[in-house]
Formats: sequence, C-alpha cells, structure tokens
Amino acid sequence: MMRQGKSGTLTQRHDGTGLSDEQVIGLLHKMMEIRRFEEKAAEMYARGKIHGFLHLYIGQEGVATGAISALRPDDYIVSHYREHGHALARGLDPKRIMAELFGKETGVTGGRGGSMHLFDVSKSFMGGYAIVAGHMPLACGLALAEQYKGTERIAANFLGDGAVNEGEFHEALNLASVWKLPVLFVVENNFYGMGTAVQRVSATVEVYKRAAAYGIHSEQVDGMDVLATHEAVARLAQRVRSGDGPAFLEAICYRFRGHSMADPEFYRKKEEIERWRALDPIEQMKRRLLADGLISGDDVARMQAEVDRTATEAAEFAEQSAFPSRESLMRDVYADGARGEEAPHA
Amino acid sequence: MMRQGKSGTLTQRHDGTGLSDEQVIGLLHKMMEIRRFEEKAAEMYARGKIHGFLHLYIGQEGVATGAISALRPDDYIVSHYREHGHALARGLDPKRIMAELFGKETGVTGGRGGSMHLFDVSKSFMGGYAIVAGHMPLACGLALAEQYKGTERIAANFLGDGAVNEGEFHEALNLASVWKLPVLFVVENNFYGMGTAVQRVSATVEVYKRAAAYGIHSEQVDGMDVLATHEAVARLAQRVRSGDGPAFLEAICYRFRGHSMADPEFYRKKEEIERWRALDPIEQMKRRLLADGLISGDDVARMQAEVDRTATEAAEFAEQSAFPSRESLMRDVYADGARGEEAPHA
Amino acid sequence: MPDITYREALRQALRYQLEHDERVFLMGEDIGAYGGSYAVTKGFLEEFGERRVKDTPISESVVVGAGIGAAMAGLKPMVELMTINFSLLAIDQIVNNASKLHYMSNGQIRVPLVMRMAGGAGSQLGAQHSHSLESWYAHVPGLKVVVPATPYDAKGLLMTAFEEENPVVFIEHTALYASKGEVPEDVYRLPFGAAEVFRAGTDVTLIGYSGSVHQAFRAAQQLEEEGIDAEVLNLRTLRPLDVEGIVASVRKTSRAIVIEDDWKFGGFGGEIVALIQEHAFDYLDAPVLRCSGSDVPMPYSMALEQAALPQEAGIVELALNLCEGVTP
Amino acid sequence: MPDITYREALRQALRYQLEHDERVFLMGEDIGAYGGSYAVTKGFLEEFGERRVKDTPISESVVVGAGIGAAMAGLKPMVELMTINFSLLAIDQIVNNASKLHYMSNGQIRVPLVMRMAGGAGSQLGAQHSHSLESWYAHVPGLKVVVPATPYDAKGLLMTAFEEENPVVFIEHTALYASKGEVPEDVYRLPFGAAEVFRAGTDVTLIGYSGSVHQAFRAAQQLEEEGIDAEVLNLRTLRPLDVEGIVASVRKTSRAIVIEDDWKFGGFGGEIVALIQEHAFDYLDAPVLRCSGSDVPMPYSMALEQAALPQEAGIVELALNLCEGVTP
Ligand SMILES: Cc1ncc(C[n+]2csc(CCOP(=O)(O)OP(=O)(O)O)c2C)c(N)n1
Ligand SMILES: Cc1ncc(C[n+]2csc(CCOP(=O)(O)OP(=O)(O)O)c2C)c(N)n1
Ligand SMILES: [Mg+2]
Ligand SMILES: [Mg+2]
Repeated sequence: MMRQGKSGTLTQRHDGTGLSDEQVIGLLHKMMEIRRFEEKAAEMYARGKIHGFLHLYIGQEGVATGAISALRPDDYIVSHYREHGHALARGLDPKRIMAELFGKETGVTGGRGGSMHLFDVSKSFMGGYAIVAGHMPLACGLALAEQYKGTERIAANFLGDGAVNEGEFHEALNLASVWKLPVLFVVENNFYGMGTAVQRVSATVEVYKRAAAYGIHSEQVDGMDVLATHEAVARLAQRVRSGDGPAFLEAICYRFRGHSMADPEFYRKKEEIERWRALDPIEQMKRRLLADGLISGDDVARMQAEVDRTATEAAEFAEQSAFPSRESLMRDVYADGARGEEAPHA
Repeated sequence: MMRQGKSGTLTQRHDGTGLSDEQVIGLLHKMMEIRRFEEKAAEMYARGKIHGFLHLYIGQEGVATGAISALRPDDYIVSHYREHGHALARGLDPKRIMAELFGKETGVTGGRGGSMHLFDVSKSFMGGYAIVAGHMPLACGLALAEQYKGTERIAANFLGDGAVNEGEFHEALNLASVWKLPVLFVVENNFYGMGTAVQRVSATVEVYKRAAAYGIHSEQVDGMDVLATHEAVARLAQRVRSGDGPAFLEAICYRFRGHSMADPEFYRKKEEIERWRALDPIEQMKRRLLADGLISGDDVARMQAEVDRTATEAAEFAEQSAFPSRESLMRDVYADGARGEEAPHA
Repeated sequence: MPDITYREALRQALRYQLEHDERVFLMGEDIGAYGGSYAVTKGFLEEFGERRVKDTPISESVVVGAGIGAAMAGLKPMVELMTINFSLLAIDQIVNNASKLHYMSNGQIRVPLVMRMAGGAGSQLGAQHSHSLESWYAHVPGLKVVVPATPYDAKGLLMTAFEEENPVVFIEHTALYASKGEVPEDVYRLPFGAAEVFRAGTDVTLIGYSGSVHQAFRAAQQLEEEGIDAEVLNLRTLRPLDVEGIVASVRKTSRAIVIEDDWKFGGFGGEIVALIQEHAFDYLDAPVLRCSGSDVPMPYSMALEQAALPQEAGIVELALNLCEGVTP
Repeated sequence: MPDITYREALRQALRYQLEHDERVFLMGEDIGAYGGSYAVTKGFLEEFGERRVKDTPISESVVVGAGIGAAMAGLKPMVELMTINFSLLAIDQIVNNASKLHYMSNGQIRVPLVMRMAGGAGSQLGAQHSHSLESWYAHVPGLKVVVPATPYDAKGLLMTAFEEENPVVFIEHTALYASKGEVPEDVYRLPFGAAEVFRAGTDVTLIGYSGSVHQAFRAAQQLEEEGIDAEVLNLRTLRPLDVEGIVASVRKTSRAIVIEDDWKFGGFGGEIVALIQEHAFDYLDAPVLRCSGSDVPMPYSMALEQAALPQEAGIVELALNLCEGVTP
C-alpha cells in the first residue's frame, strides 16, 4: 500500500537529495534534538511545570525534519497543535519554546499561546492551531497573498489524518486547486485521530488519494524515513513554487506516545506500537549513517550530549523566567491598543 | 463529456423503465403541471402576491419528475430552496403550495416557511432548505434512523452544483460512505451557482466524479430526459435500498430563468440559454410521445387545459385564503408549548 | 445518598437512557474506542455495541446534522460535541436547523436531540479551547440551554433533557467533571426553568450557573465573616430562565451580582441584569453588577488565565461595595 | 452634497480603496460576474479585473480563512459574506482565528480584514435568511462590529474599516440598500465608538443602530405630537460601543428604550441596559426598556413577519408609558 520514496543505498539517496554529508548528519541531529526536547517536556509536565494539553510528536520527527529542511527559510509554515517538531525544525529557539510551555513571559508568545499555539513570525512560523483543519484556510490565504504579490514564497501546511474529514479540508483543497495557490499540504498519517483509527471514519483510507478528487498532484512517502521525506518535499515544493498550483503529500508515520498526556490509550495494542517503534526514524537514521561510515559511535554520543544539554538548558531557562505580569493581561487584544474590561479582582 | 442514459427509441426506453404507458404519460403531465404552476407563481410574484426569494425550477422539471416517480412514496425527500418541482412531483397539493407562497394560513406550513421551506411530513417531504448544503447532514440523519430501525426506507437528497464546494458536502459524503447510509444524493447540475459557472469554482467539473473520492457509486444522467432520469434513479434507489450504502447521481440540466426573481442575469449569453431551451424536457417528451403515437395533439391540449386549471385554482385558493393571525405568532417555537417574549406592539 | 462525581452522574443518566429507551443512541468524536475525551462514555461501546454508541469522523457539522435528521425520524440521539469550542463548526446546524424546524414546519417536525459539550475555562487550554459561549445558544429561540453546577444537577437535568421534544444544548463544565456531590441512585428529573436557592440569604443575591455557582458560594462564605448574608442562586438552565425566581430573590435582597466565566461585554449577564431592572426596578438599592471574565482571548499561562477569570476575591469586594453603597 | 443610496455609498468607499491601496482586494460569492447579491460590487470585476475582484466557490469557511491568511501576510482583503446568515458557516474562522491571532501571537500577527455582510429582516426571506446576529459578534474581544444606519454612515464607516489593523465585522442592513441620504463626494472617515445624536431631545433616549435608528426616528416624530421630546441615538458601532455617549444622553433624559430587530432574550439590548444602569443608576426614573424582535424563528408571511419585528407604534407606546410612569 505504501509508495516508498526512492529506494537504494544511503549514498544514492543522499545523492538524490543533493544534501551534503554535513546536512544529512544535521537531519539526524535535529531529530534527536526534537526527541530530547519533548522527553524533557513530558518530564516537566509530570512535574507540574507544564499544564493544559501537551501533544507529543515523538515518533514523527522524520516528517517535520525531512520536510522543513527541504523548504526555504521564508516559506510559511502553518501547523496544528502537535507542532513542537515543526517549530524546532524551523529553528525556533528551544529555550523560548520551553518557556512558552511553562507559560513564561520569555516564551515565543510570552506564555499566551502555550503548547498548541507557538508562533514566530520572524521565522515565517505562522503558528500552531488547535481547531482541527481550521488552519488550512489560513495556509491558503498566506499562499494567496504571495501569489498576489508575485513572490516565490510558498506555504507548507501540516495536518493529521483525522483532519481530512473536516469540511474545511475539502474547501481548502478545492480553493487551492481552482486558484492554483502555492501551498503544499503535508498530512502526517499516524493512523489515529485521538483514539479513532483512520479506517473506522474515512471513506478513503489512503489519504493521498483524496487529493486526486481536486486534481491536485499527490504522493505518499515513508515519513519514518527522513531522507525520503526530504526528497519528496523538495520535489513537491519546487513544483508548487514554479506556479503549478498546490501539491499534497501523505507522510506515513506513527506517534509513539498517547494523543496527549491525558490519553489512557485503550485503543491500540502494545504489539502495534512495538512494531512501529522498530521503525523509529532516529534509530533508522543512526544505523544508516553508522553503516555508511558517515558518523562514528562517538559522534552519536556527542550529539546526544548536545541535545541533552539543549533540552536541559531550555528547561532551566524556562524555570528561571518570570511569569507574565497581571498588568499585561489586556495588552494586544487590538492592534490599536483598544481594550475591553478586565474582570474585577480584589 | 455527458454519460447519457440508455439510448434508443422511446419504446425501448420506456420498456427499460418498467413503466406503463399511462405512467409515462403521467410523467409528461406532471412536468407540465410543475411548469404551469411556476409560471403562475412568477405571475403572482410580479403582481406583488408573493414576496421574498422565489427560485423557479423551470427547465429542470425532468429531474424532479423522473427521480421522484422512481422512489417509493414513503422515501424521504430532502431538498433545497428550489424545491417547488420536488414538492409537486411528490404529490403535495398545488393549492397548499401556492397558498404557502402567498404566506397564507392554508399553506403547507401555514405561511411560515414560504417558497424556500415547503414541508409535508405526511408525504415524507422533509423540507426545502435555504442554506446551501446545510440539508445534506439531515438527509444522512434520516437515512441513519431508517438503517437503525431496520426499514427499507431511503432518503433522497437534492442539491445543486454550487453546493458541492461546501464543507458539509464532503462531511456528508464521507459519513454516508463510512456508515453505508441508505441515501441517494442527486445533484442537479444546471452549470451555475447563482451567477458563478461551475468551472470557475470547482476543481472537479464533472460533479459525479467527486463521489469516487468517497468510494460511492456514482453516475451521470441527462436530466433533460425524464425517462433516463427515472431509469437511473430507479436503479440507484434499488441499490441503496438493498443496503449497499449511498449512491450519487449527477443530473445535467439547465434553469431557463434567473437564479431568483431578482437575478439581473449578467453572466450568461442568450445563445447559451437558447441552446438549452431547445432541449426543454417537456417539449422533448411531448415530441416523443406524439411520434410514438402514445398521445395525440388533443391529449396535449387536454393536459394543458388541466394544468392551467390546476395553477389557476391554486392561485385562487391562495388568494381567497386568510393570512395567519397575529395571535398565532408565538405558537410552536417549542414542541411543549413554551414560548418566548413577543415584540411590543401598540 | 452516595457521593459521586459529576462525570459519574452524567454516566448514570446516559446509561439509564440507553437501557430504557431503544430510540436513544449516542454519537460523537472519540466517545467509543477512546472512551470519551472526558471519560463520560467510557466503556459504553463495549457495553452497548456499535449500533448504540457511534464513533464519528471529525466532522462536527454532519454529526450534529445527522443527529437532527435522526431526531426528525423519531429517534432520540445524543450527540457529544466534545467541547463547546468545536460546536462552532456545527453552529449552522444548531441554529438554522435544530432550533427552527419545529416552527418552520408549522409543528410538523420535532427535534428531540440532546447535544452535550464541555464548556468553560480554567484548565490552561488556551484561547481556542476555553470558550464559554452559553450566551450565544441562550439567545436562540427553539433551543433549551442547560448548565449543571453539581453532580445532582448533572444527572437530574440530563434525565430531563431526554424527556424533551426540543433540541437541548447541554453544557457541562470542564473543571467540574471530577467534583463530587450526593446523587440519588434512583431516577429523578429536575425541571428546566427552575433555579435552585443554593444558599439562602437576605443581603445580596449572587447569581451563578455551572462553575460560577461554586465561586459564588465560596464568596458567600467569606461574606458571612464580614457580616453579610448572601443568597446564592444556581440557575440550572439559561433558556428557559427562571425569571420569577431571580426577581423574587432580588426583591428580597435589593442587590444582585451575576457571576460568569464568559466575557462580560455582550454576555448572558447583561440579559439577567436587564430582566432584573425591568421586573424589580423599584426594589433595587444599587445597580446590578456583573463579575465576568475579562474581555480577552483566553491566555494559556496560569498567571494570566487566573487574571482573566472572575475570582472569589473580586466577588467579595464587589458585594462589600454594593452593600456599603459604593457603586463603581 | 449629493443624495445617494446606501449601496452607492458603500461602492464609493470600496472603489476608493481599490484605486488607492494596492493591498486591497475583494473576494466573495457572486461579487464578480453576478454583480453582488445586493449589487454593491456591480461592475467591479470588469473595472478592476480578476486579481482584485475574486468570485469564490460557495465555501464560506475557506473564503474567510483565506482572507485572514492574506491579511496575516500584509494584504488588506475585503471578504463579502453575502449575508450574516452564511457567516455561521465561517464563524469558527472569525472567532477562533481572526479575533484571536493578534493576542495569541503576543502581537506578532495583525489581521486587517474587513468582512462585509447583510443582516436584518423585513424582506420576507424566512427563518434561515433573516438573522440579526450582531450581538454574537459584538460579544467577541478582538473584533470590531460596525452597523451603519445611513448612506453617510455607510461610506464613512467603511472608509474607517479599511484603516483598521483589526478584523472588522461590517453589517449592512438588507432593507437599507436603496435608502437615500446626503453623502460628501470627498473622502471622510467616521470614528468607531462614537454614537451620533440623530435627533436631540430631552424626555427619553431612543437607542437604535442600523435599521432601528429610522424606526426610532419615526417614533420620535410621533412622540413629538404627543408632546414628548425624544432623543435618538445612532450607535454606528457596537464594539467599540460609545458608553459615554449613551450614558450622557440618559443622564439628561432619565429614561431609555433600546430598539433592535434581533431577538430580545440574550440580545445586544441587554448589554446596553446593563451598562446604562451600571453607569447612570441614580439618574434613572424608570427601568430601561427594550423594544426588540419577538423570540421566534422569523416567519415568512408578511403578517407574521411584521408582528415579529418591532414597530413604531410599539416604541411609541412604550415611550408614552415610560414617560407617564407606567412600567410594564
Ligand atoms: C474541530 C475540532 N474537533 C475536534 C477536536 C478535538 N481533537 C483534537 S486533536 C483530534 C484528533 C486529530 O487527529 P489527527 O488529525 O489525526 O492529528 P494527530 O493528533 O494524530 O496528530 C481531535 C478530534 C478539535 N481540536 N477540533
Ligand atoms: C451557505 C450559503 N451560502 C450562500 C448562499 C446564497 N446562495 C443561495 S443559492 C446559491 C447558489 C447555489 O447554487 P446551486 O447549488 O448550483 O443551486 P441552484 O441555485 O443552481 O439550483 C447561493 C450562493 C446560501 N443560501 N447558503
Ligand atoms: Mg492522526
Ligand atoms: Mg446550480
């Protein structure tokens, strides 16, 4: 069922991507950074430092890392609530992301957004959104604006397999197709929307086939393979950038943790999880780079130490930062400084 | 582009439908009744007897007549705001429909609904709805209820080509497919949603192909041909009734008048309209039945006189009926008789 | 009477309906295999099967619309919308179909549909997941709007919701699912439109619903120490609203404060204030005040979220000022 | 000053924007080839071309969302939603994205988006096409809500809407498009949050917005014959609301009536009443009353529709009673 990316030895692949050795190693490093960052976040959640919903990306790192490395730095990214990976892949500061999760004023939105709503407009990271599929129209609009202005910028829109049944998915794909908008839709098919398996709720189980209904060029890729994902996105982004209209990529992947920290996980079998864990995108990549002689065991240890430090420093930074002041509550409701009424407090 | 219904001489066709001569003549008669009724309604609108939006079905009579004659009398019909034809085809009383358009208490909903909201639950006519595609979920729900109860009843859902770009279209088709709901979707493709031509706003111009994205059996038929439409709907309804899940029919047709009485019609050429007028479903059918010797010129004249009388009597009945009383305003907001506040009046 | 949670109270009512009324079925996102996002329907799929407990796609509009259609055909569906935030995706179905069909069809159609959803804030879910939009639904003729504050309310009002022949918007509070209270094991039903005197008092009426009843009650306890005897009303339903009960209390106390999580401007509190001054103008010693949420999208950070929500201290201060004749 | 229609006034503002600001473009259902369902954009497609004037699919949610996205990227889109009824299909975009992004992003994002839509009733369009839901939008922090009553308002307020760096819900009234009034040919802008004294008076304040300003004015003329001098306020915007202006008028007259087409229960009138009694309690001689639409889905029949909407006679009677001290 899965249309894999180009097969072959690593070197061929790696050649195919046009990436340097350094860049390929960088992809592994980035995946490790994301993994470690989120493990730390989970720990901080357990310790009561982070609240609300926390949706971990663990297991899916290959998608964000492969995809975003294939985009230009000013291409827009519009993601959903499971967006730590996309934010880190785009180069947002781990310290400021962790501070955001802690609800601190040094966070990427000063503690206002939280885990589900990271933003860094200076990096064209246009946000994480918590309404399933509700961000797709925004991605279309960003793309429309660039088309209108005549730039080469495109918008990359990340969503889940559960989002494909929302009405907005349909409206967005139709509009993007009719207006040939420069938007690349990336569905991370991890086989579940919360606890509901794709085949129980989707008439079209192979998600990439849905795009055909809109005449949108569409492919499927192994999202556990960071290089395959990079290659596919590079190719599709190029196509989109050239003015051929939108493209659609289904990245097959799996989340190793629950939907959110609150998920009791009644709905999937241990064996299934184990099967997928064996395909861990980070371990796969490590094995390949080691086998290929691009890195040594020492390199791995060094990288691990580095990402450990990054995560630890991020948590320390978050811990030491201040909470936003009460006085800042009413700020920025309106861009012109207008403000409403504040709740009475003694 | 059009996949026509079975071709051949009338007799073959007519044989194919399993209809008696009488029934086939009845289809012509019904189409004439709908046409004449609406011409009268347009006249009454011009005379200030009818207000609000009035969307005429003139030109599309073949679809409602062919389709609804192929359903069982207790199959649900759920239609949109252009539903006079569906209501008449289902056998609602022309007098009470006209009275509804006049806003009289003898109307099918006592003047509350008006042209866009005809209802007759005793005839399983579950309403006309004014929010584009907003009625599709209801058709799914009616079908779901019958599936739940284990009956053979199905729901027929009429919509326009403009509705296919709404999110609810997508959600409804997906749900109907996943749950194998006994619903038949009939899209009346008259090539325009208000003044917007299909190809300007739809990624998939051949509407019936959209259904494939949901694994729903789908066909296209010449909706200007009442017998072809009857045959297609009979076949698809049978399929749906047997528990195979939903089916989808695109009926190609054309509205001879504007979108509503207010339409200035800037957007289509006279020649286009003339081309389609030549395919008038009523004239086509008359010619065939005459050629085939099933009816004589006298029969046509007699039927014309009859539908004239029906329309005239409907208008007289409407005219003579009383307006609903002011006192009835607050009735039936709730099924338990609860009521809110009434506007102050002197 | 056993002490059970608000969640368990809801479960009892739902289980009763599933066991006693074949027309009842449940549908919603993740109510089955996942067990319900607030665990209200946990185990029901296993117990009652796929026919009665339906996991749906993430398609709010068709799910609610299908509920309406099934209700039109004589069934009694319960649609769970997970949270009130997602009900925005189905709001056209709720407002244009559910609420209007009985009237538009001149009484031919009935829509006995129960729509459950969790509302309210306070769990740091951020701006898109913290709506208290009960005022929107309460504005719509044809809907009934229920806002249980306690486990006792939750079971009794949900039982009544299933007796209705009208669409019911049943808004639970995210922060109350684990709260406990006494609930009869037997079947009972609480009437719509009848507020509960949660605490009797004579000096000022504190009007709350859902979560804010508890805040009002705690504020009343603090006020007692200040020598002020506050009456606390638990509205239970916003539409129908117990105008008589509210007015009777205010005629007694001559002062009132409405407490609500929701944004103040254009919120439901305004309606209550307007009705009180309309019906008890001559009894009022001071303006009726509102202690509402701040007019901001809900921030995530705990510090800010708490500042955005009404707090006991704020209620106490408003009440003290009111009783001492200090108006804002 | 030339006498032009409300429609033409809107056209002037839109044309000015298209001519003077390259960032401005228009999109919506049937605004192009059809000419706009209320003919506001008639001829614009021919004049400005497909880049600036975009006909969209019938897909309200993605159309509004794309407008938001384009605004985030620095453009100034105007999305026409045809009518407020269809805005329900896009309400999640309006409430969860447009209104919140500036705040949620900690000021990083701006959404200068103008959303035009026709609201109100009175043209026998039936229950699904007759909503006056301005109270819903006015409830949402982050939005501005504009309700022009005259051609002069229409042009001046729409000009201001395009100066905004915030999302604006611009609600025109279906029944006013053909109404006429004096409008300067030159550019002018009317401030948001500043009500107009439409008629000065001393005995009672009649508060209206959009269509109801004219009803209030006609009622004031009738009241004059009865020896009552009514002041008529035209709110122009509901959010921001000119609380000061309202309170100043009521301090002078000591009596007020809010007039609105919308359903009374939970409507915007309640907010106005609540604010007046909060800020002018000691000045009030009588409760502030509301003359609102009946709490029913709008019936089609003219007889019923007129009964469902507030009428001058009702306003006059309420005002007479109020001034004579007869409270309801
Ligand atoms: C409109 C809407 N409906 C429901 C939800 C609740 N919800 C949050 S995540 C989720 C599942 C989404 O699954 P998918 O798109 O596959 O993304 P994943 O979580 O697997 O990354 C649901 C139902 C929501 N946030 N928004
Ligand atoms: C949700 C919604 N958006 C817009 C409209 C306004 N509108 C009424 S009919 C119509 C065109 C529908 O076209 P189509 O579905 O092709 O049906 P037809 O009128 O051709 O029968 C539009 C845009 C509406 N009623 N509902
Ligand atoms: Mg998923
Ligand atoms: Mg059409």
